[in-house]
Amino acid sequence: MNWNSLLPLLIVLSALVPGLIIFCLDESRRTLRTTLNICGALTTLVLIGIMVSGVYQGDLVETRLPLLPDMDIVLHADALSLLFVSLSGLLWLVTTVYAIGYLEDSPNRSRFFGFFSFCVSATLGIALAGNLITFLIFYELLTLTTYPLVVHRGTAKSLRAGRIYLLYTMIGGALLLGGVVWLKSLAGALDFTANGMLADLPHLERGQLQIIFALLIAGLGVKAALVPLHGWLPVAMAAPAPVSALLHAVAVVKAGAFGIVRVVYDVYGIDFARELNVTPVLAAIAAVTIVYGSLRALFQDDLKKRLAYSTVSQVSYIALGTAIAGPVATIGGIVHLVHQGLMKITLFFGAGNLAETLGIHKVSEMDGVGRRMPWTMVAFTLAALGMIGMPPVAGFVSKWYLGVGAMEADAFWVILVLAASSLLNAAYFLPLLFRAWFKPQRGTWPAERRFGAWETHWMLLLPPLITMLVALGVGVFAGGFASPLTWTTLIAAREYGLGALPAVTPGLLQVPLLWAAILAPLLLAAALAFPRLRRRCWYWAPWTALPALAAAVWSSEGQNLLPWLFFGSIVELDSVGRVFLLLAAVLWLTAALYAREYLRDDPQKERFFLFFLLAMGGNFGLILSLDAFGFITFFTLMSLAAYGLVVHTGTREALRAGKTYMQWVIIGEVLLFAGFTWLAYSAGSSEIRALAAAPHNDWIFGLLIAGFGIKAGLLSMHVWLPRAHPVAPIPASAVLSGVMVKAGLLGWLRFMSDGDAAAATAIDWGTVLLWLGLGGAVLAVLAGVVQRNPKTLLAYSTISQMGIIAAGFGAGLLRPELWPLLVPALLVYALHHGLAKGALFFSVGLTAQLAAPQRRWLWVAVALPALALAGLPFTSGALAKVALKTAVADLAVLTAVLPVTAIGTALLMIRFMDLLRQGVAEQKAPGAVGGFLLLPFMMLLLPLAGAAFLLPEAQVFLPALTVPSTLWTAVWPAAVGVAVYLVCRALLQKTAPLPAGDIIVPVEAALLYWRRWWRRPARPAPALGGYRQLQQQFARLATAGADRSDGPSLPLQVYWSNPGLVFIVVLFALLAVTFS
Amino acid sequence: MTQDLFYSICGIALFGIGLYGLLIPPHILQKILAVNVMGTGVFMVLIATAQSRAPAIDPVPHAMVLTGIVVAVAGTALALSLVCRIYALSDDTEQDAGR
Amino acid sequence: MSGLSLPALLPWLVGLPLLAAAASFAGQRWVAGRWLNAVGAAAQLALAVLVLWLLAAGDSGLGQRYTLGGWGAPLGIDLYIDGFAGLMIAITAALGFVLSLYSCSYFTEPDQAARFWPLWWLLMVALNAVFLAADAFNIYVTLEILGLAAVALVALQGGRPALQAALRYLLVGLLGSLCYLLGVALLYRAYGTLDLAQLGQLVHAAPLSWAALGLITVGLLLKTALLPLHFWLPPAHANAPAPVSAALSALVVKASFYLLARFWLETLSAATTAQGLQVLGVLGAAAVLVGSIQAIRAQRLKLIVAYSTVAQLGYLFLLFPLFGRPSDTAGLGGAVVDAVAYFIIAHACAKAAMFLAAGNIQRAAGHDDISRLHGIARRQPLSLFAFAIAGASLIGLPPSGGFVAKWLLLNAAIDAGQWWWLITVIAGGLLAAVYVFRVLNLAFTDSAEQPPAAEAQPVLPRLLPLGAFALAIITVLLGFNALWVLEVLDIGVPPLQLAADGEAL
Amino acid sequence: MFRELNSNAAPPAGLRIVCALAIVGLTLALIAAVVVSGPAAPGLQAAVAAALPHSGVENPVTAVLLNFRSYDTLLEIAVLFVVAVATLPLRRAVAPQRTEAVAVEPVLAALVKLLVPLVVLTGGYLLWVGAYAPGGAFQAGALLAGAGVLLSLAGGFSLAALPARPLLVVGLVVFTAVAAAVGAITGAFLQYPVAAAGVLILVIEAAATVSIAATLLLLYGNLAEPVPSGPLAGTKEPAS
Repeated sequence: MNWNSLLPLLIVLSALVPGLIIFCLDESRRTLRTTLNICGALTTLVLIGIMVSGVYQGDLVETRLPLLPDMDIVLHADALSLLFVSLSGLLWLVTTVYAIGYLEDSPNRSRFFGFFSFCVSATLGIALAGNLITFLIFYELLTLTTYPLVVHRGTAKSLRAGRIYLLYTMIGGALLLGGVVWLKSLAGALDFTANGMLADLPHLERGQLQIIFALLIAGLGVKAALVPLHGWLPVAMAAPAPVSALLHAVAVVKAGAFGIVRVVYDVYGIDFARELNVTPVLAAIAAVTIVYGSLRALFQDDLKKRLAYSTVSQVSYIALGTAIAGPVATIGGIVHLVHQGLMKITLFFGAGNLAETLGIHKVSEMDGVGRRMPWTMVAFTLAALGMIGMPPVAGFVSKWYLGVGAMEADAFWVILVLAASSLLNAAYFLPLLFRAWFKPQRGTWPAERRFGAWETHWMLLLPPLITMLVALGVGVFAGGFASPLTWTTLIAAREYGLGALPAVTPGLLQVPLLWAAILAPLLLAAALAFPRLRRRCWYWAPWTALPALAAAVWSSEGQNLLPWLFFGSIVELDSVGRVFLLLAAVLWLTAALYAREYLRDDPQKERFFLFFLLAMGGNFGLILSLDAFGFITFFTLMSLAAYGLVVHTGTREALRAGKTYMQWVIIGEVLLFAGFTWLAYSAGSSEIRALAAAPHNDWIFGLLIAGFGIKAGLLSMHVWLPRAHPVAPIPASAVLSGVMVKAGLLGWLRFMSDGDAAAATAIDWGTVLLWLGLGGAVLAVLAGVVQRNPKTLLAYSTISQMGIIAAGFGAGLLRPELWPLLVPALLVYALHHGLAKGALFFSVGLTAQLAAPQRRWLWVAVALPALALAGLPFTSGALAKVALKTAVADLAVLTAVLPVTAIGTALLMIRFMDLLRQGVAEQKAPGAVGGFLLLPFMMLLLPLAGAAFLLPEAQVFLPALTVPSTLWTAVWPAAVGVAVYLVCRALLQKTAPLPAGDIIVPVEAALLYWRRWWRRPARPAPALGGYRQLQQQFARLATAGADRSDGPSLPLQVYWSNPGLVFIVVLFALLAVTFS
Repeated sequence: MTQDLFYSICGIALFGIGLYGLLIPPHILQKILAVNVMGTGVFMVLIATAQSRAPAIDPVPHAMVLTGIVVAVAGTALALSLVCRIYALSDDTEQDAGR
Repeated sequence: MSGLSLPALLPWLVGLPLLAAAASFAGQRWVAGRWLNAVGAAAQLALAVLVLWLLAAGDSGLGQRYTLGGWGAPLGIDLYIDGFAGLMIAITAALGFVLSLYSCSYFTEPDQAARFWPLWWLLMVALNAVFLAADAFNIYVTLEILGLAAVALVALQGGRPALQAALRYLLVGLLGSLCYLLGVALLYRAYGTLDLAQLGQLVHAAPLSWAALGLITVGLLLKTALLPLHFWLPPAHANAPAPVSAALSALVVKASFYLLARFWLETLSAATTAQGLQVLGVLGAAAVLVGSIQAIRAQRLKLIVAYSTVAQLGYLFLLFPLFGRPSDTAGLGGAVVDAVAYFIIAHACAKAAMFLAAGNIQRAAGHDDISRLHGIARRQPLSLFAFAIAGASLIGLPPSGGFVAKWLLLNAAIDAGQWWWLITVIAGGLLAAVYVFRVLNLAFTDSAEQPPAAEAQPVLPRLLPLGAFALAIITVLLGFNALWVLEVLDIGVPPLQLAADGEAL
Repeated sequence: MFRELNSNAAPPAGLRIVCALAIVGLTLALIAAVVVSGPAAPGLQAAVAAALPHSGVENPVTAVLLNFRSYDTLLEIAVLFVVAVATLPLRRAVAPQRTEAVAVEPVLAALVKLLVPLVVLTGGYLLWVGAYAPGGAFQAGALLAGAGVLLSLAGGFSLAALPARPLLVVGLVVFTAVAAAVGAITGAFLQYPVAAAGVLILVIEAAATVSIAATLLLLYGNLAEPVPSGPLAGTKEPAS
């Protein structure tokens, strides 16, 4: 028995032996028990390490013990088993530390830790199983050893949970046994072979194999919590936290999923399974589970139950990944095995900490817990974001691969499922985070316990942090050497017999200044997190924008390639990027300076600057990164951070606006995610230039236009903008309108400006965009004029200007040959609008702040950006309008509408100045501080005037500026605008202002009405008697289930009381799509 | 109808009667007696078989019967002793009246 | 072979315990006499192992025959041993040894011990005699000893329920024996010989053979307590002292099943009908289900274990429908017999461990009513752990012998193409899980009310839980290497016949 | 007296009739089987006759019982031994309540003095004649037991006084010892050397008679003697 054949057995025993010893210890021997536990876990990890290195050198590591004449117990270490073994080993160590802390002084701990190590040895056995019989043996052993853990507390509730758990798992085990015996009698030895061993057995009869497959999957499905068999999971929450963490993240649930992977790949073989057409059924069940699990999680008030249902849905990703036949989807499925484990165990540790230190069990009790236990909640938040699929945490990676894999197997409905589940995940995770961070603490904690300096016992705090860091690291360094992703690609290559991996290219850093620009604000934001540094470093916020400014002005072209970051991140400055970076740098700098003065005495200023800096970092990253993963990561970072700015003031109005903003951000994220995965499949790589060049079909165009349209405030998707911008503090609104909105344009330019890419589309997206843009431009003016609040007016003005830019972009799509002239025009226009809008927002702030005497000559200062925006000659506005006009000269419809928009803008500007004059803007006590606000305002005017002209792109349009005809075309719209305003000024004063967010208001009203109708008291209607009871029963269920507080109830989270109803609707939708 | 056939039939009939006596009547003593009746029934069949070749008697069935009788006695003795002990336990309340 | 010839040892298998019985009965005065019995049991075990080793070492692969008194088959009585019998003797000796050790510290009062040991040895005599028997009438006498000794042991503790159960057991035993005797009488009338091997050749399908087969079957079914005739077993096994009920469930009921198997599949196989085999199978399946359900509903711990015996016996009867060998060959061989034999061994160890554990719990708590046994885990942790492991084997969970047996049975069922037995076996496993875990919950319920005062609890001698735990460990070990056991089982199947019907050894 | 022992009253009439019919049917079937099967097979008398000269006894039944199928007889004695052990405690635990003062009927006393010796004599004769004509250990044992019963009835003799233990076990021990010794000599267990067969059989029969008599007396003593009051001494009453 040489070393290699002994190693797997040693690993399984290294978990078993401490268990046996611990059983014999009596309760008082705490130290001995703890040391035994810890060193047991460590030895296992060391052995796993040795085995991994062994396998890497390619020698066979296998233990074979004879059991019956033609059947023996095989423990074999291949790539797949190594992945699961190392996951189990790591998480066991962490969970042991956590369990020791958690069960500090509870009774019969020897029994607990004894069974705990048995359970892990069973999991290791499952991971290392070399054939189906060994797998079955350890699978049943797992049931036996986890039962005592579930009923550990001995209360009636946990006993009931134990009974139900046993009922399910026993039946599962019996089905599996039946299947395995039947298969063995048909196919003889059941050793796992690379791409399935049933494929090459000729005489097997299909019908039987399908029934056997059904039996096996049903048996495994119980533990993998597929829909009809998932009942035990939420009930098993009665177990103590380390057990539910172990059960959900590592042992039981993963064993089921791992089993499905083994059966589909190593027993049946993926193509044979597809030939038997059993995998589509599995995929359907997995999809149904994903959606159903998320739906049920929506209505759970108990925190651990919500996490349990989330597990039910997340584990089915693995099943879905395996069922969609394709190497990329396999990678997605298997890597999710690791990622979900890491993220979910962090969530459970967090839940356990809340329960143990503050006695919180309900979601409704979680208000303000972020302040009381910051570090635990940070870990919880990151893990939750990972579960939703937000980059850069691990969850995104697996969802990305699943999406691309689905495209590869042209199963479009999978994208629908992924999108739906991401939305639902957001729907049930974000309220938690909102409560923890943004809601004040209500009353005292149910059962608070103090643990000295730290927020909780160090053994309870350390594990979640470790697992969170690993989850983050696995996501961020996904392309890295030892990351699970690379490992899984190795597995998939083995399963599909593909060629070797793409060679890992070395990293090169041509322009380090670019990374400096991105990292400066992020590092300062990180510094803000530490209380001691917080008081001093918010003051340096503005200087973090300097590297970006320097990069925009002086840095040369060049590419920074980091293969180990994300999927191989590329940070590069190209011509388009330079203009955006210049605009962003200037605006962020001035806004930061302005904010420093504006919020000098605001108590929450550190929190504001935290979000401000994160948004700034996100914005710079977004502009500079040229790889899809990086682009989405920074895009999401900017969007989420902006939420913090929107709800900064904390008024009801701000919170409502924030809710709407977050809903639309999430929808935008999901649309972009779908578009990108589709694009990535057709492009074959995640590098943006390749994506841009790849053929775009209708779906891709639609998704990208909508995704970026939400950010750019395109008509029908602009509703959040007029609500969010006004409520934010002045500097934030300036940045929101000036720069963040431009991200949408940047997205369009990056992904869709390639002419021949649009060849494969049936719909003429150019005209769609053109008309949406123009429509937006005109309607926004009408809505803006009637506004009372100047900031809302400016928001509508932004929508109108962005409408014009969108129309311009639409023109480019219509006539690709216009691009060389059109891109510079759009860039100039964007720069001009950004700077002007920023200045206007500052001016609103100034009028409120400045003392009466200084206000007089302020009008001169305010007039300049307003007139520039209106397009008066010799201003940047004129230059921008001329550039756009010359670029789209031969498009009749556009040249006709442009002057109308010019009139509209002029009208808006006059109205704005009139509102300012009436001093309607909110009155702040004019203090001496006003002077310092002036400085950033002045700094903004200079580039507004000069920069527009100095731009290289603008040089080509300069001569056209001085031609008399352009002078006239610039003047008359302004004059007409002024005239129209003077005429109908009286009318405007009287009309009531249109509520912000215009078209969304009726939709929300409809939803509110429908909700009230749904829960109105029952009237005795004999005909509908049955239906009425049913509906009333739903109502009772809803009030009991959903929490009543005014948390940000997303319109999506309409209180349909019975998930079943929704579930059926979704089910039909899915089925319809599948079979269409 | 040879002699041994007749006795065999009688034996089997006795066996049946004993069986009835064992299964139906509730009283324990009747059951024990019935067992003995069944025993004799079987022994009669054996004896009949031994006599089947009239003049030459087959000693083996006889030996079997002898052994059978001893075993039957043993069984009945054990049954009766059990019955006595049960009676002793169940009746100890009004024991003082009796002897 | 070494100087010792195997056949020479066979009579000693019966003679040794007989002498031990006499010695233990005579020598009750000595205080330490009890431990001598343990030594005797060790000697018995050594003898059985030696016999088994010689049997396995024997290259002929055929059963060994020993003529008592030198008179040969029809006249005299022979002793015959093959793989199946050898294994049964080995398991009897092994369990006998462990249970003897257990009994040494279980029966402390001199009077009870005085009566227990001789009866215990006579039980051993009877068991060995049954497994070695090759003569029809001899089987009657051995069955009788077995029955009477068992009844005497059940009645040992003299409680009213125990005595009534013993009486009912005795009556059933006598009825069974008499039916069997009548069957033998009819056979003797029809074929004129009592030796099983010769009967095997002579028997042909005739009304008398069917009558004899029917009577013998009813007789043995009564003793094996198959479903309709099982009413006597639960009270008898539940009220007997722990080591006795362990021996009863593990060995005594198996002996009559062993005989039934010998008659149906070997001696009178010519007279058997396919429908008869199926009926036995169906009764077995019914026994599994009904037994388990009654076990689930039982309130007393030992009653649960007793009903579980009724259920597990049902599995054994699946041997008959699955036994696919043509009826003319002698010797019990083939995959099905391996499975059932392994099941007997696994069940014997597991059930013995369970009864000992139940006995410990009853003695520690003073009663065995489940609803009042809450805090037991703290007082008898090792016993409850043994009960858990044994329960796992009954359910058929992997690390145990039960799993291997269940696996072999399922395999045999599928090979025989009768897949419906598959459902019975799996359903039986699930039902077993219900009543096993119903008991195991005791370990986790922290009794709300105060456990009875310390002094009221008798402190059990160390040996009692250890005995139960030892048997449980044997069950688990059986789960790991089944190869050796299966090889021994194949001895006795004459290779020449095998070659003829192409059966894989 | 024993009616309350079986609480279950007689089963309902319907069941009794059905059961009766079933039993009648079974009996008739057996009878038919026997009738149909015609004459019995020849049986073993020829073999016994052939082997009788070597058995050491003339009476074929005794030859079969004690030589050809001696193993059965050995087990038979074991059966008796089982029952003896099973009913043992009552005798030891019972304090001999019968005091000498009980008046002994004069007629019975005289009869006993006359009969007992005769009975013992006939028992011995029966034992010896077993080798040549029907008789043997069991019949002799029964007679001796009868004598014992007579004595106990007459009151002059208390069964408790009997040295039960050695008497009960002597039959079994002697039989096994002889069998083993013979096995060592002739190579097969229970195979008597032809010459000494008769003597050995007689020795075995004698020992058996003693044991049988003791056992039967014990059984009678157990049933006849007054049953002790209260739970049996020495039996630990598990609270059921």
